[in-house]
This record gives sequence, structure tokens and C-alpha cells, in this order.
Amino acid sequence: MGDDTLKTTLSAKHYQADQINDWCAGCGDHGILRALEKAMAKLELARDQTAVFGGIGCSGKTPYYLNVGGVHTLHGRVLSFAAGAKLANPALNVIAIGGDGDGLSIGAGHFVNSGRRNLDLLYILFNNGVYGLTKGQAAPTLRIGEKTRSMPRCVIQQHMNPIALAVISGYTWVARGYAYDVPALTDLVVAAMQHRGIAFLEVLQPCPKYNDLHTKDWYGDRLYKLSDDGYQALIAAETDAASVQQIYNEALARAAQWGELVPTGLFLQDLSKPDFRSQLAGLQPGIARRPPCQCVVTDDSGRTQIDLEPLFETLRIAADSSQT
Amino acid sequence: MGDDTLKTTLSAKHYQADQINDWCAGCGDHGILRALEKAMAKLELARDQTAVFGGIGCSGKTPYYLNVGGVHTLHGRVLSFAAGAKLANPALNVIAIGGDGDGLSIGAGHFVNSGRRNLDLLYILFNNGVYGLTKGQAAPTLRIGEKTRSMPRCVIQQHMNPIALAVISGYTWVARGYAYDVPALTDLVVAAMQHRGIAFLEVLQPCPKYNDLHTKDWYGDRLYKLSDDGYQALIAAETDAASVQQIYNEALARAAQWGELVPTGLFLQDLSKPDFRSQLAGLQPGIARRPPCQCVVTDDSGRTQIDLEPLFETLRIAADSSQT
Amino acid sequence: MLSDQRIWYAVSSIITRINSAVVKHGTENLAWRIGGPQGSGINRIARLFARACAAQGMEVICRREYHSNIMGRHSYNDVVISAQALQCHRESTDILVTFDAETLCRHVHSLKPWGFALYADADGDVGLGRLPYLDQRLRDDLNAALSAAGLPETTQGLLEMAEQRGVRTVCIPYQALLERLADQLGMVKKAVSATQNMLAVAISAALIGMPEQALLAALEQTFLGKEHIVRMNREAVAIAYNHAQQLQPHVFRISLHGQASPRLLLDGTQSVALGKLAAGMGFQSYYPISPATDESTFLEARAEVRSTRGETCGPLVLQVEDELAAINMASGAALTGARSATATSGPGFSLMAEGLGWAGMNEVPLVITLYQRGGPSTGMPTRTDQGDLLFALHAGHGEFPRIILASGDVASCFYDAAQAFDYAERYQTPVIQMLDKALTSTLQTVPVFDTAAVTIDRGAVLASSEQQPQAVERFALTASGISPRPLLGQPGTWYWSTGVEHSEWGQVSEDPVLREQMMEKRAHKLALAAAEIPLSEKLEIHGDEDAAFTIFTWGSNKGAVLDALQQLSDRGIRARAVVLRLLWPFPADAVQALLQSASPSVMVECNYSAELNSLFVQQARRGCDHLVLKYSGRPISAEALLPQLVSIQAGDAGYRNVLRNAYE
Amino acid sequence: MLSDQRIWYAVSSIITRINSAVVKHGTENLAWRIGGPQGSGINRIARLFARACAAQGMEVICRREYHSNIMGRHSYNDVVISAQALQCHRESTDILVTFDAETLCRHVHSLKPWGFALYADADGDVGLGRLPYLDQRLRDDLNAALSAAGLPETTQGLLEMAEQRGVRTVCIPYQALLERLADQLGMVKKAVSATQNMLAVAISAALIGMPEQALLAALEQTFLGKEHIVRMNREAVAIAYNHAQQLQPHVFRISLHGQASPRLLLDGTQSVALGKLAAGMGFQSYYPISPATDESTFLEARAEVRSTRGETCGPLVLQVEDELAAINMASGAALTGARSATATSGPGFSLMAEGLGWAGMNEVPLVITLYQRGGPSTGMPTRTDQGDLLFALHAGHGEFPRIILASGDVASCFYDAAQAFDYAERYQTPVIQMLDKALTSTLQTVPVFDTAAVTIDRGAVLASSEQQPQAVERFALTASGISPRPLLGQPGTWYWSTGVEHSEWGQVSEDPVLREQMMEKRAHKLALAAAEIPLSEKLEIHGDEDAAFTIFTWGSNKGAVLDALQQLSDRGIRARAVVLRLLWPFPADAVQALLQSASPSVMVECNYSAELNSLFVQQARRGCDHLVLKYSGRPISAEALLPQLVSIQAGDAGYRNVLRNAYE
Ligand SMILES: Cc1ncc(C[n+]2csc(CCOP(=O)(O)OP(=O)(O)O)c2C)c(N)n1
Ligand SMILES: Cc1ncc(C[n+]2csc(CCOP(=O)(O)OP(=O)(O)O)c2C)c(N)n1
Ligand code: SF4
Ligand code: SF4
Ligand SMILES: [Mg+2]
Ligand SMILES: [Mg+2]
Repeated sequence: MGDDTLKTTLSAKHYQADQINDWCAGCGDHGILRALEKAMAKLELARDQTAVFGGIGCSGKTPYYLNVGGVHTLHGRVLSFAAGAKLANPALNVIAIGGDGDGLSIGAGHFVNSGRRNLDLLYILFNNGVYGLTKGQAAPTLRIGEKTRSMPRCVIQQHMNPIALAVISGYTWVARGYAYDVPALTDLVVAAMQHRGIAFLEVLQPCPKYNDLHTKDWYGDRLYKLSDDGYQALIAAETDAASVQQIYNEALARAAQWGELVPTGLFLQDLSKPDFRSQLAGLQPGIARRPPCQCVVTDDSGRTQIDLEPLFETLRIAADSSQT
Repeated sequence: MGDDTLKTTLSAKHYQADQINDWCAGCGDHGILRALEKAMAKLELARDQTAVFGGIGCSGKTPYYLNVGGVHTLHGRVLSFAAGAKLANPALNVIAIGGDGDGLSIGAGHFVNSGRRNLDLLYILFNNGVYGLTKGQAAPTLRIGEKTRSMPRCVIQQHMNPIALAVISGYTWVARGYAYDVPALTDLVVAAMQHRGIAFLEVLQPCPKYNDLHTKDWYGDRLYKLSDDGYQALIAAETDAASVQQIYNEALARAAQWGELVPTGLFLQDLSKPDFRSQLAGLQPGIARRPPCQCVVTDDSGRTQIDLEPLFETLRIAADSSQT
Repeated sequence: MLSDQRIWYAVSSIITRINSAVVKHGTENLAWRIGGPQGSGINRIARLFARACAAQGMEVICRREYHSNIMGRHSYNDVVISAQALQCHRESTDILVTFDAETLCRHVHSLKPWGFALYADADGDVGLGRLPYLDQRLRDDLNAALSAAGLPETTQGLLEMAEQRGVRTVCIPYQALLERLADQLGMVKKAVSATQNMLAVAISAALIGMPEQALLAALEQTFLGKEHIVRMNREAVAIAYNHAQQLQPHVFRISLHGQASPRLLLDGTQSVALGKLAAGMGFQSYYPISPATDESTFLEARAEVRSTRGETCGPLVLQVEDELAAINMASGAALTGARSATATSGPGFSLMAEGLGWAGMNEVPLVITLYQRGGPSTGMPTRTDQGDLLFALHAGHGEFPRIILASGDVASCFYDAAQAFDYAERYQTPVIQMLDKALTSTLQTVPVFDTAAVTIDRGAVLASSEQQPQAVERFALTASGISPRPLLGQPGTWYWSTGVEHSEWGQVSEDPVLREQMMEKRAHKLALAAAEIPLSEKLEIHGDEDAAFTIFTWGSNKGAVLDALQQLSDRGIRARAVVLRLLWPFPADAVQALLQSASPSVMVECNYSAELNSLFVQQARRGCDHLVLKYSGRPISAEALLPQLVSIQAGDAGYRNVLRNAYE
Repeated sequence: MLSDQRIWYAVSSIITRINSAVVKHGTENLAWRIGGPQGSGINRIARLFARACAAQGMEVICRREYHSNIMGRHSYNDVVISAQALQCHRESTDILVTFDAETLCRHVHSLKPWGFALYADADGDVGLGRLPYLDQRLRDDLNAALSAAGLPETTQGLLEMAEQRGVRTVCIPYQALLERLADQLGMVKKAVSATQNMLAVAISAALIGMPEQALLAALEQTFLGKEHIVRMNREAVAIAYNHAQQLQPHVFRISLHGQASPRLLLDGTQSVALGKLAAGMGFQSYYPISPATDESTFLEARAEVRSTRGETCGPLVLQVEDELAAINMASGAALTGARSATATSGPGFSLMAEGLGWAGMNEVPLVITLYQRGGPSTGMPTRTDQGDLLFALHAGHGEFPRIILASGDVASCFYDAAQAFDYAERYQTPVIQMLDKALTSTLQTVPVFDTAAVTIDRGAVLASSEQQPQAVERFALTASGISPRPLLGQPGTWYWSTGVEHSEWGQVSEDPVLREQMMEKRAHKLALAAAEIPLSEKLEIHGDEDAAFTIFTWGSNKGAVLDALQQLSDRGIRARAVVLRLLWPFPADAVQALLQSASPSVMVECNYSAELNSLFVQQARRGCDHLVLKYSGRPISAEALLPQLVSIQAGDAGYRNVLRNAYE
């Protein structure tokens, strides 16, 4: 068995792929990548049992740079691919990564519907306010009236609030990190991976190339940590409905903060909702024992060993007994 | 001019198309249709200046039955078609209609992103908990553990809360009606059409054919009117941020109610956000004067009268002055 | 030994009368049609009737027509009963069972002159103008015919007109029968009104001499576990049989030398579902859409399959938010080694174009079951069409390999579905299995499937390594174009893959040379498939192999073509039929050879633009001499095809021949 | 009168030397190439240089190659300068301007033996292993060549190798020049380092004898309003010209008999944008995607267009959430009478398949500009390809009409874009205008567009009624298949429309007869378009119309074919070129006739599977005798095409000929 679990110590370096990285110098993406490597090392994720999926955008290139299974998918569709792999092989550690355009614009339908499923995976959204790879058009996170240097005109629509949307959509672990605060971001990734259920991590990611509004400087004074503020994000398994509502309200109020103060850290962890796998097991216990990636059963000569008799039975026309 | 505005009195009957209706007897859709006809009559909408767009589903058939412009679009895409028409001809009264599968499952991306645009149209979502036209599969509004008679297995995902999603997505008028309470629903449609900006109206719509959980009986005692409860939904144009947040929180708390008590009526009307057209006019004043549907300008012989000279100017290679 | 009761009458006498008609039926058969408003249980009752017939040892093939509507609009089912298996429905009918006036209006014209029309007393004199769901066009046509014949514009007029043709009309006093039933059960009439269609079926069953017991057995199997319903219907059957005695019984007779061997009675969606299960499918994501949904619903309800050793290994079948999610989730699942699929119809498939390309670029073994329905756009969701072939062939921007299989009958749906996974894994590319709505809703008796024939070929999978985990090349350049496939989560390896043009390592590359190599690698796999897949899996030849008269077709038309072929042969006309199964890579050489020796050649398709014929021209450099097309949303029948073929063979037909029937 | 300064040297002397080469250039021209990392301003500076040349009266045609990356990976631009308009870039170059080692490695092989390589002193001896962005394959090839020649695996080795071929290598002390500039401006060196590429351009401009003034004028126009930048670069130009005097100046000479007439210098996206504006487009929704975005961005920034009467009537150009929204919003807008469009590339177009079908079914005049890029899947977003033709032709389930136009050069992009709306409105059907990335990014001097030639045909619009508002038939059955089109919001009328099969009233209908009529109606419009559109709008014939040697092509290859044609003619080889513009409805008769008289016939395409040739076979029942294909993601040049054509004409070539160049 070549399983990575046999290996005792994996350092962040082990997770770095030997691949040329083509992000701009100074891009927030580099910090996020560092945090991922570190978190993987902390968690000692087996590299052969881990898969990172990327959407399309600068952010979406992340999988290339990590020494674990890496799948570069389609614009807006990363959550679908990631969910498919996780459902088919529940032993995989699955991380889905995408930009704010990827996740909130073209991928918004999957964003919202993935919250409903509470599948045990982590979705990281790189919020840089722009479409990096297509040269700086407004992403849905940019606010009305804002205009980066890459845009001919200012935004005339409301922005989307990823944290609020995740909370409302049913993500059971919702947090925000900052690309340049690698230690804190590392901890968030670790916590997210330890959460059982779907985790959403927004990362504030300066794009020095196109977004001249939300720069390192801009974030500088504004960011604060929710935990420093005595904020309570946890909903324990057996919390009463009123208290649950209370915490959701609080999370949404904090999500609405932007401007003078921008909160980071964990907004919500809801342990009161069952995760998808346990729900599925209730419906179809067999799946828990034999995951979809192991459903092919053959004998030595390659003949299928699936027994269709019980199904044939329900469709069979029995020869009439009165007939000889 | 055959403009309907010349006509003084239009009754609900004038809005009924002479078309056979193929919804099931007892379906909530009938009530909604009645409310639409009545609201149109109350508003005296010019039939030639009004267009109703439908998604795909039982709900999506609504346009056929109304004596105004009617466009039966694609599954999940109704908001896009409706927005296109409204943007191109702002004088049109535009109503988009779709099912809960249409709007929250396949159309969720447009649902969420349309909130951002705050375009002056009304979106009505028929919430019957199921996919009516495809025979009763679970819609995203159905709750975890629920199983209607049409489903082989129960739902194992969280439900989606349309009101909460609309609030978070930026809809500036958000309400819920009930299909069998036609008078109240009529008033809501009237109010929605009078709102300037994007209005979202969820209608609780029993589907007697497939949804045996959320029946007339089930709703019977549970429904109450927010207005009866002293609930305040209005955010005036110049409200301070804290009060705005307060009302949003309240709206979300009410949106979370379900079970013993199910609120109906107006959850939110936010006048503090500019509507799309006024924003656009700021950017491109010409559009306000001449809408996209009138951009073709020709002379008598059909030659275009668009003057490209100013644009050519920026791309022209001037003959070098030193050259004769 | 045949019991006296079980001798059914009539077809032989029909045959006698048919002889004088244009079309000679090669096989004894009886067509029974029931119609009524959607939601009134027509489909269920027709299946029950079919089951009863089948249990009597007869072969049945059933067609279902319905509107895209839940309650109220018209629907109907045909059950064609025969001793030897038929492959196709009939457009005409021998017995028409109705209990609403609309059904009478729509179908009385389709009755054979010797046929029977059963109708409710209440429907005997209804003005055509009072039937809201009757299409304006049809109403106008009927009214025109009636007034030309000097008859009133009512159902009575239509009945009279039919009688003038020889049709026997039988009025059934449903209300009185229901009252009697209510009385006997001590219930109010309204509570038993749902048995009306059981009454109708039972009366017609009695008329053709079906033993009451047979019907009751089918009844019990249909409503298994629903005691109350069974009891009610049981009584209804008794009353119906009783009533039928007052009518002239045993009007039709079928000489019974039916099957004693066990068979399955199932439709196209069920057959596909079973094939997928047999192949060990582990994952199917889908979004509901007619007519594909039934397959997934069937699978969902029966997902806990077991192996012969008793392990549960049912697939995970999941309704997801849309078709984009469906195809991409299935791709994600396939990367882990799960045999993965999705099932959809035109509109959903349109949304899958991008995901299909991703699977092609990433060499993902992915199966897509495409149930064609009437297009374009939302089109006719519950009607048949074969208008997606060229789209399926070209869906997705850019150039990448795919394999397309078309299934032609209910039984092959099973084997094709199973084999699709083999092709997908062997050539590491998406496979599209195409059906059409007609096939989907064809309910048919077929021999029990031979599961032992399903052998599984998983293609080249990378061997698991015993070493320290390491990255491996997903897209190694090999002579065959096929790179041994690592799986996500496979112990000892990880790899990259991407929809961007890439190196062997699945890393982005825009190097022009590598690009050429990768394009060539992917294209090569298709060439390999074309070379490796045996001819017998590419097409079937039926009839007289040496005949020049050659009929080409694909999909559900196969049934009509085969039945017509039989009838041609009965008339002494030599002909062969070529049914294409592998549509891509296209079996160009074989088709070219067949076309060369064909005279005349005919293409039979259920679409407007003769898509397979276009493909013939493009790939085999030659099209057929004649086209026979139908694009009304209704399937082609042998009955309609035969005269067309006869006239083609006689040299009387033009190039393009459209089959039309205004009464379907 | 030509000033002394403005005589450029060299091409004539090149010509002398070329005579001995295989390929004889028919037109005097000079190819200049600049390369460097993305984000370092290469494209802007190349445009500036092109503008300077054009302002001197020369014709320029420029090519742009870049990676799908924002900063760091390699990009390059070619500017080909000539006195008479050329239609195509060159793969070889005469002057190579570099200031990084990677550019040197990638392009030094493409220099003509008489060419010049300008490189930075720092790059003169860099190990190839130290260049992270150099593709492994290329590094291996270069190293192999170097070691075979006994040279070190460094840039120095490559420079030596080039010198051995005759290439003149010129080392530029950029750092010293920048220091001087900083000194002069009283700034720190870092603050002026962005002028490095200006230095490079200016030195090469000086080398070819371009007047300093010309460059300065272009500089000012490029950085209009950016005083600071202009000042800095002005100084840089001075320093560069000064430095160039130390080098051997005026190495190349072009005899100048250039244009005095005003022209535009623009690329394909800008040309399309202007065409849309000319046509009165009112609405464009889009989602960003390479290489389509530039068009929408250009439009967004210039949306406030005016009529000659001064009314503002700019289009609303809107970035929306995805391509599904983009196409469907545009359809919604089109229903109101706005001329509506969307622009996208492969992946986006894949997502539009369903919306396209809706527009087809609803007879919506909708224009889709499809910028092809390397596929499949995400593919090569910034490289060229013509792999979407058959997909565009079949996209969307079911059968419905569409019109497909392909533009072949920068100028026709304008006229085609404008006319697309006429076709769309006349035949009430979606029109797809296809370009490819090569054309998109071709920057070229063209005669100023003739706006007066843009006449507008809005097709049959329903007359507004003076009466009480009333419902009207949207889909009236007419002889032509075209129903006068009511508009949403048109006073006096309302109507229904739907993607479901429908009656004349736009109401759902599943009637089989109506279905047939509607299918026939829609198909008829396409037949009408095929009949009405004049041949001159279907295809162009260039060269010797009576020649048998016939080269067919479409899209941006037109340029390569036309230039090659000229060169064939220079060599006395008679040939004609047929450039297809209307790809659907396919001009079958015309093509058939041309194929009949063609010998040999050649198809030139930028894809793997020769898609247009497939269409020829399918529609004209005959393909070409030879294929010349390229699918490395790079465009075909006349330079590469010519020898291929010569060998085809000589009977030396096989059927399938792939153009390859490992150094693009
Ligand atoms: C279907 C489709 N549409 C459009 C594109 C073009 N595209 C590539 S990246 C991108 C946006 C990237 O923005 P974001 O998701 O915010 O990622 P970032 O680059 O900012 O990390 C777009 C629109 C595409 N690849 N596919
Ligand atoms: C792209 C696409 N996928 C699937 C369908 C099939 N379909 C038709 S209606 C429908 C769902 C209807 O449910 P809902 O939106 O809730 O409307 P309702 O019928 O309940 O009013 C579906 C999935 C379709 N028409 N198009
Ligand atoms: S464009 Fe922005 S997001 Fe993309 S790599 Fe550069 S800095 Fe980062
Ligand atoms: S299926 Fe349900 S939603 Fe559809 S018409 Fe019937 S009752 Fe109404
Ligand atoms: Mg972004
Ligand atoms: Mg619904």
C-alpha cells in the first residue's frame, strides 16, 4: 500500500507541486496557496486521498500547484465536480476552489444549491472583487459605484455578500479569511476540514493587478477578528430554534459589516443539521458500506455479479398456471 | 393609436385570454391567475404595454391565459428574458413567473443575480413544494425529511427559503401571498407593480395533485398576515444603516418562520437602494431618452443614420502632415 | 392444453377481411386502444390490460401518447396483442375503448371497418364545439367531414359515420354500472367512480373473450398491497363481465399458441435502468425531464441492488439542481472510478454541451442517456422525434471524440446501456446512448435478460503502486492514444487533470507541438474504437441479406421497419433492413458497401431533415435514394411504412416521402 | 514628395536574397517582432509601433500571440509593414526585438538569415534551464540542437547559432540607457524602467530608418492625456535614437509609395463593434470571455453613439451573470424590436445552445458573434482555432433554422456584423457571425468604412394598428414562412410566443398537422434565405477565376490564402481562391459547380477535422482533393501555405497536410 497515511511527517513543502506558478507577483493567491499547504501538513492529509478542484479564473489554477489530486474544472462548475467525486468516494478529502465571479456569478446556482446538500467538503472562494483572468471586469462582490482601474465604467448593481449568501443557503460552517494573514488562514482551513458538513471559506484576496480599491493598504486597518470580539459562532447539535435563529441573525449582521470594520474568522458553525452522508445512509444503508466507486463486481471471467433477479421478479410475466 | 391607455375601464375579464386552461382542478394556480387579472384591472395596465413571462412548469403556463403580451420561455431562465425586454423597452410593464423548481433550482443563479440589478419588474414564484409538470419530484422548497405522495423517497437536503434568499440577494420588495386568498394576493400584486425596483412575490400554492403535505387544510390555521402583527416592512429612502440592518434582520427572522405560524404579506420594501434605470441613466444618459428598442435610425432610403465619425476619429491613421 | 375459455377470437377472421385491403398483415394481431383525459388512470389500466394479455401467453407491444399536461388533456394507449412477437404498434385499431367524447372524436376514424367502438352513454350525442381540449384543426376537419356527409356536428354524427364504414359501436351505461357497483359495495357512487376505466377495460376484455381470472390476476399484481382498491376493482370486473354477456361476446378470436417461457414486460426506460445496474453503475445524477425522468425514478426506487454474494452495491442516484450539475457531478464521480452516468432529454442535453466537452478533453468515461423528444426548444416534451442526432454528434465547442449508440428496441436498451460503460472506459471518452420518446414509452414483452452476457471491460486502469505515493501522468502519450487511467483516491497515486490543453501531466501547456500531439492522441482513440468494435456491434442486418432493396434506419423505427419487412416478405418482396447501432464513430466502410449494393435504398427516420441520411452523405459519401420521414411527433408504424415501401419498390415514389396521420 | 528621412531601406535587398530561397515574396514587406513577458506592455508598444508605421503611409498587419495568463508568461506581436496591403502575418521575421532571454530562445530560430536580433546585455548568456516559463518540449529541442552544434545550452549558444546562419545580433545596454534616462529626468532608475520597451522599439525603429518624429507622434496619440508618461517616453526615444546611431543604421529599406488616403487601424473586435453600432444595435448582453470580451468592452466604453441628427442612441451593453443570461436576455430584448446581440467564445457558446433553440423556435432575430478559440473545453483560450463550425451549425436540440456567416478579414467584420442584423430580421432567425481568435487580434490598416453602404432592412414587421388593442397571430402561416412580426410593447397589439410547439397564435399545440406545418414553415425560411441571398454574399472568388487549381477556405485563413495566391501568381501558377462567407444555408450549388471545375481542389482550415470540408461533402456531395490543416492553436500564414500549395499543384502532396511550426 502506497497510502500516504503510512508516512508520518509531511511538511508544507511536500504539498508543493513542482510546477511553475504564473500568478502575478504580490497576488493574494500566493498567500492562500501557502495557507493550504500548511493546513494540509497540519492535517497530514494523505496526498493520494485528497483532491483539490478549481474553477476557471486565476484562483482556479490553484490545483496545479498542490501535490495532491488536482482537477481544473469549468467556469462556475467547480462545486458540481467536487461533489461528484466526494459522493462517489467519500474517503477523499475534497476542497473546491473558485473565484468570486466563478462562484457568485456564473456559479451562483450551484453555490446556493450546494448549501442545501451539506456534503462534507470545503469550498474556498477567492474574493478579489474582479474577474482576474479575463482582465479585471467587475465581480459580483464589487459594490455599487465602485470602479477599479480595469473598468471603463462603475458598477451600477448591488453587490453580493458571499457570507450572507452562504449562511442563508445552508452552509454549516462559514468563515472569512484574509490572503495575507497566512497563519490565521491556515487555522481556518484546518478547522474547515475538520468540520463535518459543507464549509464555506471566503478569502479576501487583493488583486494588485486590477483591483486598486481593495488593496493590502485598504484592508490594513479595517480587518478584525470575530473571535477577538467575543463573537460566538457555534450552534451545538441540540440547540433550540430560538437560539439558532439568534445566532443566524448575529451572523448575518456581522456579514453585513463592511467599510470601517471588516470581520474575519468564523461566522457560523451549525452542528444542528445532519450532514449529507448520514442522511443518505438512512435512506440507502448500502451506500455507507460500499461507495459508488466500488459498485462494479465481477467474477473471474469478468461477468457482472450484480443480481438482477429481484428486479426481474417485479417485471416478470409469470406463465399462467393454468397453462401447461 | 390603439393604445390601451385610451380605454377607460378594463375589468378583470378583459385580461382573461380566450384559451383553454389545462391546470388541474383545485390547483392553487387558478387563484393566482385570478389575482393577476384583478390586479391588472385595478392598475388598468394597458394590455399592449404589458408582458408576462413564464418559466417552464405548470406555473410557467400562466402567460397563455392572460390577455397581455405573453412569452413562455425556458426552464429557469424566465428572469433573463423578462429583464431583456424590460431593459430594451422600459415602458413595458413586466411580470416574470416561475415555479419553485424553475426559480430556486435550475434558475437559482438568475434569481440571486437579478436581485443585484433592482430592475423595475415583478417576479412571482409559485411555491408548491414540488415539480408539478414533471410529476411531483421534490422542489427545493420541500424540507428535509418530507415526502409527498409523488416521491419514492424523502428529501435529504435542507430546503431553500425563497423569502430569505430574496432579501439577501437584494430584492427591494419582498412579499408572500397565498393562492387561495385572492383578495390579499391581488393587493400584493398591485403593490408590487407600484414598487419601483425589483419585486419578489412568493405565492404559497397548493398542488393538490402531488403535494399532499402542504394542502389547503395544512395552510388553513397556520397563515397569518404580517400587517396584522404590526410588522414594519418599509425602509424609507434615507434610512440610517443601523435601522436598515434592523429591518433586514427582522425580515429574515420572519422569513425563518414556518410550521405553527407562516407569515404572509410584505416582508421588506427597501427604498434606500436606487433602481437600475436611474443608475444606468447616470452612466449613459442617452439611454433614458432613447431606449434600446428605438436605436435603429435610418434615412428615407434605409441608410443608417448612426454617426460613426467620432469613433473613426480615434482609430484613424491621419496621413502624415509632412506627406503631400 | 388450451382451455376453452382461453381461445380468443377474431384476428383470423380479420385477416380474411384484410386480404382485400391494401395492407396485408403478416402476423395475426389485435390492436386495442384506450383513451381518456390525462390523470384518469389510462396508462395504468392499459398496462394492467397488457399484463393480463401477456400472462395469457400472448406477446404485447404497447404505445403511449400523451400531452405535456398533468390532468385533463387527452392521452391514449395502444396494446397490440399477438401470438408471435411484433415490434411495432399500429396506427389503426380494432377495439377502441372510450369513456369521454373527446376520445371518440379523436380515434373513431382510426378504427378498422370491422372494429368496435365502446363509448359511454353520456358521450353518445355531444356537440364537437363543447369539447374544449379538441384541437381547433381537428374539430374543423371533423365538422367538415360530417357536414359533407350530411351528419350533425356531434359524436352521434361521428358514430353514425363510423357505422356506415362497418364499425360496430357499443354503448356502455357506465353510470348505471357504477351505481350497481356502489350498491354492492355499500358505498356512494362518487367513491367508486375511479373504477370506471376498470369497467371499460373489463368489458372490452370480456368482448374479446379474455378469461375473467386473467384480468383479476393482473389487477392484483398492479395494485399489490392496496387491498381496498383491489376489492373495489374486483367487483367492477365482475359487473363488467356480467354486463358484457348482454353484448355480443367473443367478437374477436386469436388462435393461441403463445409463450409459456417467462418474459419481462417493461418499457425502454426500465430496460436502460436494468442495463446500468447490470454494468455496476455507481453514480447517476439527473435533473427531471420528460421523457428521461422515469429511468432515474425507477433507479431511485430500486437503488439497493445486491451482488450475487449478497453485498449491497446499489448506485447513488441523485436529483440535482440542473443539468449542468448533473453532467459535471457525474464526471467528478467518474474520476474516482465509479461508473457514472446521467440521463436527460433535449433541453437538458443542450445545457450539457460544455460538460460534455470537459469530459472529452479529460478523457472521462461518462455515459449519457439521451432520450429524444420533439424539438426544437421545449418543443413537444411528450412526443417522439429523432432530431438530436447531429447535435449529439457535434455538441460542445472544439473537436473531441465521443461514441454514440442508438438503441432500436426495448431489449437492446438493456444490453446497450450496459455496454456503453465498457466503451466509455475502454476508450476513456463520453458515450451517448440515444433513445427516442417512442422507444422510451414502448411497453413490450421481451425474453428475460441474460445477465450472464454482461461482461465488464474497465479498460486500461493504472496499476496501484506499492510505493510512496507519487504523482502520475494522467495523459501519457501512448501508441494507442489511451493512457492507463489513474483514479482519484487510488492508493499510491495522485494526478492532475484539466479542461485546458495540457501536457502528459495534466498541467497547462500552450506548446504548439504538445497541442498537436494531444489533439492527435484524442482523435486516435476514436479511430481505435472504429477499428476495434466489431461490425456486429455497429449495425444489424435483417431480412434477406442478399436483397438489393435496402431499408436503413435507426432508433425506434427499427420496430416498424422489421414488421414491414416481414410483411414485404409475405408479399414476396425481397428486402433487407439495416439498423444502425453505432452512429459514431460512423461505420463508413460497411455502410458504403451496403449502399453500393442497395437498390433502391431507403432511409426511414422520425425527423424533418433526415439526419442520419446527412451523416451517410458526409461519411459514406452517398445518401439513400428515398427518404421516408415523419415529424408530427408521432412514431412511424409498419402499417404506414409498408405502402410507402411498396410504392418505392415499384418505382412510384419520389425522393422525399412524409408520413402523416391527422388522427394521432 | 518623399523626404530623405522617410526612405526606408532593405526590403528590396531582402528580395534579392529571397530569390534564391524556396519562397518568393510577391510583395515587399518587412516583418518586425517584439516579444516579452505578459503584462510588460508588449501589445501596447507594438500597437504604437504599428501606428507609427501606418502614419508614415505604410500598410501594416499585426499578429498577436499570448498565453492565458495575466503576468509573466510569454507573449509576442508581429508587425508586418508593406507598401501595398498584405493580408497576412509572417511566421518568419526580419527584426526581432527582445529584452528577456525567453523571447530570444523562442524566436531566434524564426529570424531570416539576413535578420536582426536585438537583445539586452543581461540576456546574452543565460542558461536555458533557468527560464521557468520555457516549455519543456522547446527547451529539450533547443538543447538538442545546441549540443548537436557543439554549442553551450545558453542564450549565447543560440545567438552564435543564429550568427552562423547570417543573423546579425545586436546587444542593447538597456540598464545603461535607463540610467541615462533617469539621470536626464532627475528620477530614480526604477521609476523609468517601464520605458524599456519604448527604448527597444525606438532603437529598432531607428535601425530601419523610421523618422523620430513619426514615432513621437504615435507615442502621443497612444498615451493621449498622460502627460507624464509621454514626457518620459519622449526622452527615451531620444536616447534610443541617439544610441542607434552607434549601430549600423538604416539596415532595411522599403521603397515608399505608401498611402496618403486616410485609413483606420483597428482589429477584428473593434471592427465588429463598429458594424453593430452602424446597424443600430440597441442591446448587447455578454459575459466576459477571451477572445470575445474586447468587443463588448470597446462597446461599453463608447456606447453613447449619436445619430447624424445628434440624438444619442447608443446601445445598452451589459455584463450579466453568465452566458445563459446573456443569450436569453438578448432574446428578450429582441422581442421588443431592439436589434440585439451577444458575443462569446466556445465555452460560452456551449452554454447558449438551449437559448439558441428558443430563439430559433420563436423566430427571434438575434445576432450571436462567436469568436472561436482553441478547444475543446477550456482548451487554449488565447489561441486560434476553427473547431466550432459544425457545432455552431448543430447547436441546440431539435431542428430549426439559423444563418451562419464567417468573416474573413478585419474590414469584412464590420460589414458582416451590420448585415447580420438584416439577415436576422428578414428571416426572423438567429444569425451567428463566426470569427476566430486570429482575426480577432489581427490589427490592420483598412480603408475607412463606408457607413453609407450600411442600409437597414428590418424585414416584415406587423403594421401598428389604430384600433382597440388586440391580440395578433405571431406565427401566422404564410407562403414564405415569414410571419409579419409584432413587437412586445407595440401600440395596439399583444401576442403570445413560446418555445413549445405552437399554433399561429403562439399557444401550445400538439396537433400533429399543425406541428408539421410549423416545422415546414421554419424550414421554409431557410430555403428562402438560400434562394434570396445573392451569390456575392455567399462566397468570394479571388485570383484567376478560370483557373482549375482552386483553394477553398473560410475565416481568417483568407489572408494567408490571398497572399499565397498572389505569390503563386508571381511564380506563374494560375489559381483561384474561394472564400466561403455564408456557411449556412450552405451555398451547395455554387460550391458544387466550383468543385466540378476545380483541379486540384484544396481546403485550407485551422482545425483538426477539416470541418468545412465535411460540410462540402455533406452538402455539395464532394470534398476537396487535398486538405491543408493547422491545429496547433496558431494561425496559418501565406509563408507556410505557399510551399504546400506549390507541392500540391506539382502533384507531390498527399491528401492530408498538416502545417506545423514548433517555434510559434
Ligand atoms: C463558460 C465560460 N464563460 C466565460 C469564461 C471566461 N472566464 C475565464 S476566467 C473568468 C472570470 C474569472 O473571474 P473570477 O471567477 O473572479 O476568478 P479570478 O480570476 O478573479 O480568480 C471568466 C469569465 C469561461 N472560461 N467559461
Ligand atoms: C432544461 C430543462 N430541464 C428540465 C426540464 C423539465 N421540466 C419541465 S417543468 C420542470 C419542473 C417544474 O417544476 P416547477 O418549476 O416547480 O414548476 P411547477 O410545475 O411546480 O409549477 C422540469 C424539470 C425542462 N423543461 N428544461
Ligand atoms: S490578475 Fe489579479 S488575481 Fe490574477 S494573478 Fe494577477 S493579481 Fe492575482
Ligand atoms: S400538477 Fe399541481 S401545480 Fe400542476 S396544475 Fe396540477 S395541481 Fe397545479
Ligand atoms: Mg475574482
Ligand atoms: Mg413547483
